[in-house]
Amino acid sequence: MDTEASQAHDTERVREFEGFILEVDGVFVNFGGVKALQDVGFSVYEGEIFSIIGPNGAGKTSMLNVISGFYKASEGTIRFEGVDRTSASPEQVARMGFARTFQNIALFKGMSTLDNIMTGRIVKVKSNFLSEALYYPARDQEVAQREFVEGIIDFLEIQSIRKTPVGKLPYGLQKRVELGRALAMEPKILLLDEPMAGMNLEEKEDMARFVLDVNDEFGTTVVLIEHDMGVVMDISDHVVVLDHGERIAYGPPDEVRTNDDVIRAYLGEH
Amino acid sequence: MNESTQSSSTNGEAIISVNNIEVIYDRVILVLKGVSLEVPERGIIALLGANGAGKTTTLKAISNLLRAERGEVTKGSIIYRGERVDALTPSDLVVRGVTQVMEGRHCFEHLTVEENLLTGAYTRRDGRAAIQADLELVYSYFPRLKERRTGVAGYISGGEQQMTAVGRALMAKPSVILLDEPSMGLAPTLVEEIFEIIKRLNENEHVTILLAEQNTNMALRYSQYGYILENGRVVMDGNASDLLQNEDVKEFYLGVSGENRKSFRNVKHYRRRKRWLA
Amino acid sequence: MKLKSIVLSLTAMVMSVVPFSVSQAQDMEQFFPALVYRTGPYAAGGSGFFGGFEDYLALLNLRDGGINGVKMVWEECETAYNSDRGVECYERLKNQGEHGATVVHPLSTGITYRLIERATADKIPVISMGYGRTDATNGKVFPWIFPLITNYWSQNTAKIKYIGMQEGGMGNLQGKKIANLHHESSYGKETIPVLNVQAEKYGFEVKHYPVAHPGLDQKAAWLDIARRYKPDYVILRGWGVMNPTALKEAARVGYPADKIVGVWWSGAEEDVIPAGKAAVGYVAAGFHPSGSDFPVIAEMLDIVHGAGQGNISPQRVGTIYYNRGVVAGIVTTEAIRIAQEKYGTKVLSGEEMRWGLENLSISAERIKELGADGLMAPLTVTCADHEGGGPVKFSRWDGSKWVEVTDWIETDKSIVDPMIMDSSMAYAAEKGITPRAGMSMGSDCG
Amino acid sequence: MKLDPNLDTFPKLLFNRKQTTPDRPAIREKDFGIWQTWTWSQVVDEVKSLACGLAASGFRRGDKLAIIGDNRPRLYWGMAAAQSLGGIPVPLYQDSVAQEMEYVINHADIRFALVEDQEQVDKLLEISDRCPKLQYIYYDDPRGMRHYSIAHLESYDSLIQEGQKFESENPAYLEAEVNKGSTRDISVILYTSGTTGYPKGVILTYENILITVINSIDFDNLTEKEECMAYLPMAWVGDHIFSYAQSYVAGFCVSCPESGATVMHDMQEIGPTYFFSPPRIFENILTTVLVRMEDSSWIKRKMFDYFIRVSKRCGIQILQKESVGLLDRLLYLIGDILVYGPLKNTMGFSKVRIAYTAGEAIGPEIFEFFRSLGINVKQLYGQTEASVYITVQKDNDVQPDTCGIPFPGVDVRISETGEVQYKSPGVFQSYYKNPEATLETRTGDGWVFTGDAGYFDDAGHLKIIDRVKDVGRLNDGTLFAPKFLENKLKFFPQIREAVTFGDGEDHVSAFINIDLDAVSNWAERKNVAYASYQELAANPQVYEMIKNCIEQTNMDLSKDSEISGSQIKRFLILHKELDADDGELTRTRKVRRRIVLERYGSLVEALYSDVSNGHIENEVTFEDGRKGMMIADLEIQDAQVFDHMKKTG
Amino acid sequence: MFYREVGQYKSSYPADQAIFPLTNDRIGVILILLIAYIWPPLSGSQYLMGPILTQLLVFGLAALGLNLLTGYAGQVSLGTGGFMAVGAFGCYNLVLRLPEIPLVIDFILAGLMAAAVGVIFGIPSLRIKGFYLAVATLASQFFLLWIFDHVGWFTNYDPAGVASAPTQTLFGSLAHEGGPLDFLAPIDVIVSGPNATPEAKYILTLSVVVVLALLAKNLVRGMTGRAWMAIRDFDIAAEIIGIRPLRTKLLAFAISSFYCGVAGALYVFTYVGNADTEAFDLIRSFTILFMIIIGGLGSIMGSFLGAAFIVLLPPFLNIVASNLGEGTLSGAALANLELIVYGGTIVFFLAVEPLGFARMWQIIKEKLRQWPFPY
Repeated sequence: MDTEASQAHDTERVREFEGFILEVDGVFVNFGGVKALQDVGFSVYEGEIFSIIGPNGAGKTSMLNVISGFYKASEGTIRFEGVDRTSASPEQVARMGFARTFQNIALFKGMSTLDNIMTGRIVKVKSNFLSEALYYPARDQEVAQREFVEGIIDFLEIQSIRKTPVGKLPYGLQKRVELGRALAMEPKILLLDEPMAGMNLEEKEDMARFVLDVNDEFGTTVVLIEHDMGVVMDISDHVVVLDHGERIAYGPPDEVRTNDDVIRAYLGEH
Repeated sequence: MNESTQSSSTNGEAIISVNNIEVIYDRVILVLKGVSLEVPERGIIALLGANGAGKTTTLKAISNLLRAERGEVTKGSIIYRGERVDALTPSDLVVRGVTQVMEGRHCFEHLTVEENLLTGAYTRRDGRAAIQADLELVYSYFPRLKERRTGVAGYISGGEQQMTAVGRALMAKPSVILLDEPSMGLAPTLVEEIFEIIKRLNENEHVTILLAEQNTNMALRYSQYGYILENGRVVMDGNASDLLQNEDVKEFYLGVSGENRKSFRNVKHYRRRKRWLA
Repeated sequence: MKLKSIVLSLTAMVMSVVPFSVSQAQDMEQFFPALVYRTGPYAAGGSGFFGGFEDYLALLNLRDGGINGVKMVWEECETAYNSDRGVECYERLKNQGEHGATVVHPLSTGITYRLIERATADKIPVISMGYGRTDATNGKVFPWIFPLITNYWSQNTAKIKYIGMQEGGMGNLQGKKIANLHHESSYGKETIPVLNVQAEKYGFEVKHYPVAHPGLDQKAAWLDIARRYKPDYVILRGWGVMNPTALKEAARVGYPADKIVGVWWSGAEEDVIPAGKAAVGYVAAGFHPSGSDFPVIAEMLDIVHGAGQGNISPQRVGTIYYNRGVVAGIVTTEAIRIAQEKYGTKVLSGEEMRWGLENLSISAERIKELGADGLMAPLTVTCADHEGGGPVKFSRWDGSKWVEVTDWIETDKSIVDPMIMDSSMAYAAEKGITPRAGMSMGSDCG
Repeated sequence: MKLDPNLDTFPKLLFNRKQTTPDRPAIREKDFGIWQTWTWSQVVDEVKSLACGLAASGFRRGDKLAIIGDNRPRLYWGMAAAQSLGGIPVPLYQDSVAQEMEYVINHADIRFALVEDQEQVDKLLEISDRCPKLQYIYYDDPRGMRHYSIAHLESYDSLIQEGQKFESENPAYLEAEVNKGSTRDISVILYTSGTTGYPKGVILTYENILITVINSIDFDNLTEKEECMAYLPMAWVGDHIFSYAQSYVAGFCVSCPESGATVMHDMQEIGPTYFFSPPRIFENILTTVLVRMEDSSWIKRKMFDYFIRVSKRCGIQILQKESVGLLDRLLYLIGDILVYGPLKNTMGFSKVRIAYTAGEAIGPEIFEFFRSLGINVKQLYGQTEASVYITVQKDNDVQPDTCGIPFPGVDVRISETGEVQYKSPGVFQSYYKNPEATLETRTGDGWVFTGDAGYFDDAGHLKIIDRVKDVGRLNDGTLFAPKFLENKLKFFPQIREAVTFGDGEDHVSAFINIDLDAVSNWAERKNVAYASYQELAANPQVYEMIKNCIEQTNMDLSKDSEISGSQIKRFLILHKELDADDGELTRTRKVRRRIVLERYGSLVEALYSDVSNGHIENEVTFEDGRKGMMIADLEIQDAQVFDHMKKTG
Repeated sequence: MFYREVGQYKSSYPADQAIFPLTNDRIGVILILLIAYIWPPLSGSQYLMGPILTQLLVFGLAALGLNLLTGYAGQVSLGTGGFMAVGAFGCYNLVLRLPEIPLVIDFILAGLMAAAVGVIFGIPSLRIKGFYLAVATLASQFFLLWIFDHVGWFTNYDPAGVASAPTQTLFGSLAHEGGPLDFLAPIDVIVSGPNATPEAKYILTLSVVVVLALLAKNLVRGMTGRAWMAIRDFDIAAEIIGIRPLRTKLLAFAISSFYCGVAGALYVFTYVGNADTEAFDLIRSFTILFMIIIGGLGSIMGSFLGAAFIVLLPPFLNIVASNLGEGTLSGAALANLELIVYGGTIVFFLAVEPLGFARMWQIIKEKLRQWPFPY
């Protein structure tokens, strides 16, 4: 079905970006002697889709953990919108406008889909427990959050599982709910740790669709770790490749794809 | 959609046969509906399908791990070497030679790689020497693990964890390994490596393997026969080579439409897909 | 059958909740709730006491056809020595019988405390014989509570007197050290003030050692007592398993048993037998002795147990707790007799029973008549004095039985009475209670 | 009947609602987790802006607006907006593939389309080269449409904005256009998916629809308090009448489900009082009920069976307020608490006051099952060409095997050939651009030929046997009414579809489609292993079971002298479900006999020879339009025929 | 079976978010409340109102408090008894020393005292979890009771360390003649002390519990509850979405302790009439923990179901046993039989439904909704 519409996508592939939203500069991370990251640096343009790839153990998740404040960089700086935030705590990072998902799904298993996504609104809520206990003062606030969250539920097409406890959902849907929770935070940067791991083609297509839509419709910058080269090459604007805690390549997908170091360390012969 | 031969056409007798099982979770949620499959001795059999289709549940039904999750097999039977295994505990099954490698690796994070491997030999009663020999055997398949033998499992990479989990299963000297998503979260080179090892294990050690995989392409390349699950039912089965050629499988599971691979950028919001069963 | 009884019980539970219980007794029946405890660490006390109490009531029924034709009936309710369940049992049973419960023996200081206001409101006398709230002796402030025979404080003065006797006179107490090893509960803490007062008066030193429920862990306390404090005497104010434990711990740290003086809740066979040799020589107070030689107890073995209606295994008949139950039975039923003299032969209400108790007087002759000579001391209760002024006796465990080592020792009212007065008046003030007429003890209440 | 000239078109009726019942709910849609509700006054405002938007784009009197999508409030408003401007809405079946749409769009000279989402847009774009007249496409749901930079492809929202602008510039325009509307104007063109050939566009005027609808509201005492679900295709006349026309006239609220998959659940939430459905839905519900009951515990099944027997005995009498014994009444009351009430609750039927089934004959047992539960289901015989109503059953005067009495204002006659013919105020004007077909169907004096064979019974109720052209004779002269037989077979929950043959043959034979839900459930209980539909269909035990069903039918048939000869002698179970995508069924799921004969000719041949096996090889279409080949060998079995009472001579 | 959900559609979020969205449930709750308010006082049975219902309500409230902390926020505590004691002795001292404050206000103040203490003992929860936290809270249990045992001021120097509830009216001096709320005088009944009627005490307890349970429900279905559950289910993920662990955990301790404190105050004032530290010992803390385990973690209703089970089963068994054994079994055997059955019943229910009565109730409800279908 090759119409003008799908060509419209393709012409979009090379996009122009203005400034950097996130600058990682010379970051080192050590765990009791193990060097997880060594002098890694890269910059993410505002509004782009940025992928971090590399073999298992290359330090991709460590990188994400440094960005989201779980790990402290022993050296180097991380600037967000030009401001140094290297030593912020995870909760402060969240309030700055970062949201992330986890490789192994970090949902609140005892809660429903709706409640899980609602928790994402906590950063946006100004209410206190007294008014909540009395309910009526807090009701408008609660309804306003619900309306926002329903928009996300509709966006992610998870209406039918709205009130299902997430523990009972299949893996692919859980991933989607986790994305929903991150979106509920209205982040400026969305960090996704292997959003398509363990998914079949159909689910990967859906997830890719959502990532593109988030990027397009909300202008959210997306930083993702992913192993599926098809996805990475199709949707990223820039890719950084890590191996053994070091950066071995950086650039647009097509450049990275043909880089010899990358092929040797990661892609293998095909 | 060609009508393929009905019976599993692989070498050897069925070592595991699952007959028409139905699984209900929490007493109310029906997950598997009449799933039947046969695993021939020394075969590699792939269980394919979307998330939530029931692959993991099927594996857990065989290894009897369902009860821990409030699930139960309410209908049908599971036969291993001519014996009904429904009433056995998971550890009984390990003793009898059926070991499961769970999805998401599940290593003991605080133990070293070697300690992790040794826990796999827990049920064995054939002496230290034999166990030591098998440890070396595992290291011969996974030289990476030998390098990392003293590393704490929580700090090794995902691929190494996956290898540790498979290695640990091997330590029980199983005749059947139920392998859940071995490729999940692994880099392309590693995926290939793991599947190669699985193949060699199958060929050299005569281990029968039942594999649940999302990575349809890989799974079908390394297995002899495949079952496709949808909504808790087997909707299609056949020789791996046939399935690889099947247009529907190509379209829905391999991402190949006509000649070209579809770009992820051009995915539509709606889907007009054939479902074998509603 | 089981189902039927469950249905019956459910019905009973529902019925007990329905406003008017419709038990129409054909005979005249005087009803007693029995807040028994047969399980838990204090089971020996609960089962022994109510065994004796119920056996005595049964004796009256079997031998005499009750009191002047009024049958004694009772119903047990298991409290497990738990105060909340005690309240529950009390509430469950208080309305049974023609006029409700005649009198309640809570047999637990904790439950007694929880019942003080309830029973007062319900107009049901509470007999806390040898336990409970000491200042309730002041009947003007506590009209419905009867710590009959002797209260804790009285007992404690007797105990100091006994120690004084051992030391060759009260004057010799000067400079002595006494350790008060007590159960950490309202029961255990009750005697701390009176000991402090006496310490000041006689010039001895006292140190209090609390032991947490159930009392199995006393190692630290005994180490401190034996190694550091080195007292001349130890007062053991224990309960249940705390007692044998204390004796064993004492033996372990080498503290002599004969320097340990127990209260009457530490002086039963069940308290010493488990301690074995460690208990030999230990002395405990009592307001009645053990033994089954008393005619009344012999009769109970003969008539009640002979008819297979015993409420306890015959082996335990004559033990301390059993005999305490018998004494409780005697004082209770004697009060009924006295009340019947005033109100006629009928089932008494709580108020009538209280009159009986406030006019209770059991003379030595009457005790003899009852076949209880030596089992209890004479007593006279008044509306102001709910104790009745009973003396205390001390016995020594010889390894197989309790041997009396003293005669009745009178308690020291001069110490106790003002304390009771102060304490009860403070309570009255806090509660806004106006004491019944006559401010001094012993005067008429009107 | 004379219509009030101020209320003689739908736009006039709608705008009047803003005066009469402005704050009552007009339409609801489950969206964002709750039922979004619009009052009549809000609807009027929306329709105004929408109409002005269309006007701004150049939509003029006589223009056609294609409406494509699931039941959505905005699509319904699109119809009203088009009518306001004197245009004609043409609703299309939303699950048609692009090629099917191409014909209608070209045939109806459609210039504007209002569609639901990207899926429909893509279909239209696919055929846009071949549909030169189609100029403007508006879509409701902007999802995925961000990068479609195509001229005249705009969102609904932007259309509304245009409209608001237009409205402020031309405040009197719309009112004038509405007032120009006359009751003789074309209200709507509905394409019927005829069993043969291209679809035909049925032209209905406001007068056609309004008079019929006013009569129907009177007939059933419909009020503005009814609750009704809009879940059937908007292109179908039934939905147009029930969810649009009647709602505007009676003023009741229509609820649109969240999606096709959630209809049953949404229906349970809404609790319609007025419900309309083809027999298929009732069949499906009954099958689901029976299947789910099979999984129940033993004691619940016993209880269910017992009370269903009670309801069979006296339920209908109680519904029709006839006298029933005290014991039965009591048992029915208990049954209502234990079974009927909960059942109606889970089905969403608790509040149903009037329910209709039409479009096809319903199995009498199915029909009576629902009636005996206390649900007032009635049958209706109608056609697009009649604005639906031809005959209808009156409350408390319901026979399971008839279609009731002629509807008020409708004359019905039976021709010499046995064909049912009618004449009514609702009779269509003509088929759009198809005078030959119009002439074939309607006489000059307004009588319409239905093509159905039927007769009136003694009570004056119409009985439909079959299509006139389908009624045939066996070689021995016995009457052969295929649909009659097929409906009998389809009553068995295991049988989803049946096609019978026999005209000009010596005996009757049948194709059977098993019902997957029912049979797979049975298979699981019996431990019958199967991997696919084909395998299940070929299973010998399944054959045995179907054979039993057929023999039971034969036994039934043997009791009736007229049709005793048409017992089914040979049958086979098809390896695939008959599918609308392959043209074997109409979009309303009627069997296209001719196409089935064409596609399965070899199997029919085999049925009438001695072989016990039929080979078939044919092309199938998947849902996304791709084609594939399907090859199968099917077993043919003989069923026992009961020969007592066989027609002599 | 009894559910008729047809026609119950929600057209607004407030309606969808109602505590009981189903009409059937709403009617059920209203009926239960009506019965709870009307029947016991009408029956006049002190046994029903006192040891049965008031006890149930008081411990149900304490269990609810613990459930907020443990079931919702995931912080294990063994300090319930201690926090109840703070409320009990705190309220006692307030009434004793500031008699002009209305009792209801005293309850709130006592709860606030307990909350303050709870916050202090909740501080370790920032660094430790699970068993370790349980041990830390155990320390609070010992420490608090030791204080109340050894500082005579708290019990007004009562020789036995017993605090007994003085006579108090509902609004106290506020409703006295000339007081700011004197129009309330007609309903200003005596609610504590020996002269309070069982009806007054029961109704007051019920009202306090109903109000607090409603507030708790509102809390747990709002952002606070979600933050708690987030911390409980996955603390790292909670942090990453911007939940402040410190604030959230301490708030849970504070609110939980508030509930326990009020329960302690009710225990003294409307249930028993007096209390010593024995009433709030470690066994009490454990008993309340059992209540929420048996009743169901993370369920308001479960707290009360669990309390009902623990509080009512022993007397019920006792009555059963005494009916069963009349003349056949000795009293001791019966008493022990009761214990065996009690323990056995707990084990049975936990084996059948390890997630507690609340979960069992949910399943039953779901079955009733699906009736006659199995799923």
